[in-house]
Amino acid sequence: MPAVVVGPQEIDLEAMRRMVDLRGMGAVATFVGVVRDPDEGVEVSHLDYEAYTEMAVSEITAIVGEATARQGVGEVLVQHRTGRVGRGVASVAVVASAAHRHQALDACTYVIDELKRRAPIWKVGG
Amino acid sequence: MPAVVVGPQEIDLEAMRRMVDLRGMGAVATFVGVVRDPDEGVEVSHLDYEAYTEMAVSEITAIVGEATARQGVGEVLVQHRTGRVGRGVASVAVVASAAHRHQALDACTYVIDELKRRAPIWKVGG
Amino acid sequence: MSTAAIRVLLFATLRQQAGRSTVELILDEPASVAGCWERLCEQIPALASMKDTVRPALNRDYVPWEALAQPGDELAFIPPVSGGRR
Amino acid sequence: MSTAAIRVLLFATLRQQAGRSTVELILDEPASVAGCWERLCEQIPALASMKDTVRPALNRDYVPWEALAQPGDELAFIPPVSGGRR
Repeated sequence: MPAVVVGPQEIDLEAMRRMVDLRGMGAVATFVGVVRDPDEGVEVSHLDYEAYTEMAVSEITAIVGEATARQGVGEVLVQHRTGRVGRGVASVAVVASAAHRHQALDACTYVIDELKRRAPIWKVGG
Repeated sequence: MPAVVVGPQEIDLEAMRRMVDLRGMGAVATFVGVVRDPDEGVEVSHLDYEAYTEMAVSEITAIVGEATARQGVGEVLVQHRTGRVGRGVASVAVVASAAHRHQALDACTYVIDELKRRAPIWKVGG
Repeated sequence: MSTAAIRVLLFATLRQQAGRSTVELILDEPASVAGCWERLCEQIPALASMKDTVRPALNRDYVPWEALAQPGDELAFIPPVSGGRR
Repeated sequence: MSTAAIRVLLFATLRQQAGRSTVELILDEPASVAGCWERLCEQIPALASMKDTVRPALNRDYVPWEALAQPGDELAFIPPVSGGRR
């Protein structure tokens, strides 16, 4: 599995975490975005995600490169789903390893923030 | 399994995450501390953790209460191992759910920072 | 070069407005991304009002509106991404 | 009340210095946590140098050194916790 995946397949967080090389690392931070229900009081059964897949992979790969260039950060893996995702199910996951805890948590925050800002992926109405 | 566990049993992160109620939540952040090898160039085969178990549970429970009182935060689960933990193996885990991503990541950071500052748990020499 | 085309990809709200996901623009010569947008809106007037909300991407990289598109390039106008609350 | 005892728990470096994990202090009357520490160091002089590094905890809560310990209380002096780099 490559470090960045954008596509319809389900997210297997355990498998992502097993992929991360822990040599010299003391911390692993993980972020998972799930389809929220209820959202602001409105019932949600699912969301549909559309992506400009090739550009999303390329943009997220650039973001991962920025994150792993930071001090202490080891590896960063990202997966974002496309298509229909049911309520309470993971639509996006970030796993980041680092020597120390704030490095891992900050890398995770950086990647999900930049992904939400730059990756061409949309929630689309049914 | 209670929200806070301090003891020798292995950490099953998947099980912890399955326990978290996701209703109304859009984000789950996880932090795992692992026994680092090498650590500053020194080979480490394992670490031994000693805890004042009853007080550690009580202090971490208070920290979890502080975190879940924050806006948007849903549930927080924490486990810290005692006894021998091998290199690359998780010694501590925090799982935090929240409505939005920064709420989950900030809760996770708050809990692990306060735990490291206040929980009576020590690395002890062989 | 009269048959040289630029492929324009439409996503999300743009795709829904246009009712299609790709448009071919025939260029006689290299044109700015802004010029391509105008040509696109001539073909699909429903998109015209959306210019201020989109960011151009040429060959899968964000570019400024002044960037030059060449025949054979892949062009997209990226609607606001999911972003959402932090 | 002459048999009323306070249980002092020793962990990590304190336990290793003392060579034991609990000590009973017999109190004639309530005593400050600081007073208990002095009594503890009379029994185990090797601990005396560590006062500045420990934080007292009475019945599993951090307390100031002035807090009063009662017979039956559980007292601990918490050595620096794992903390470590952020």
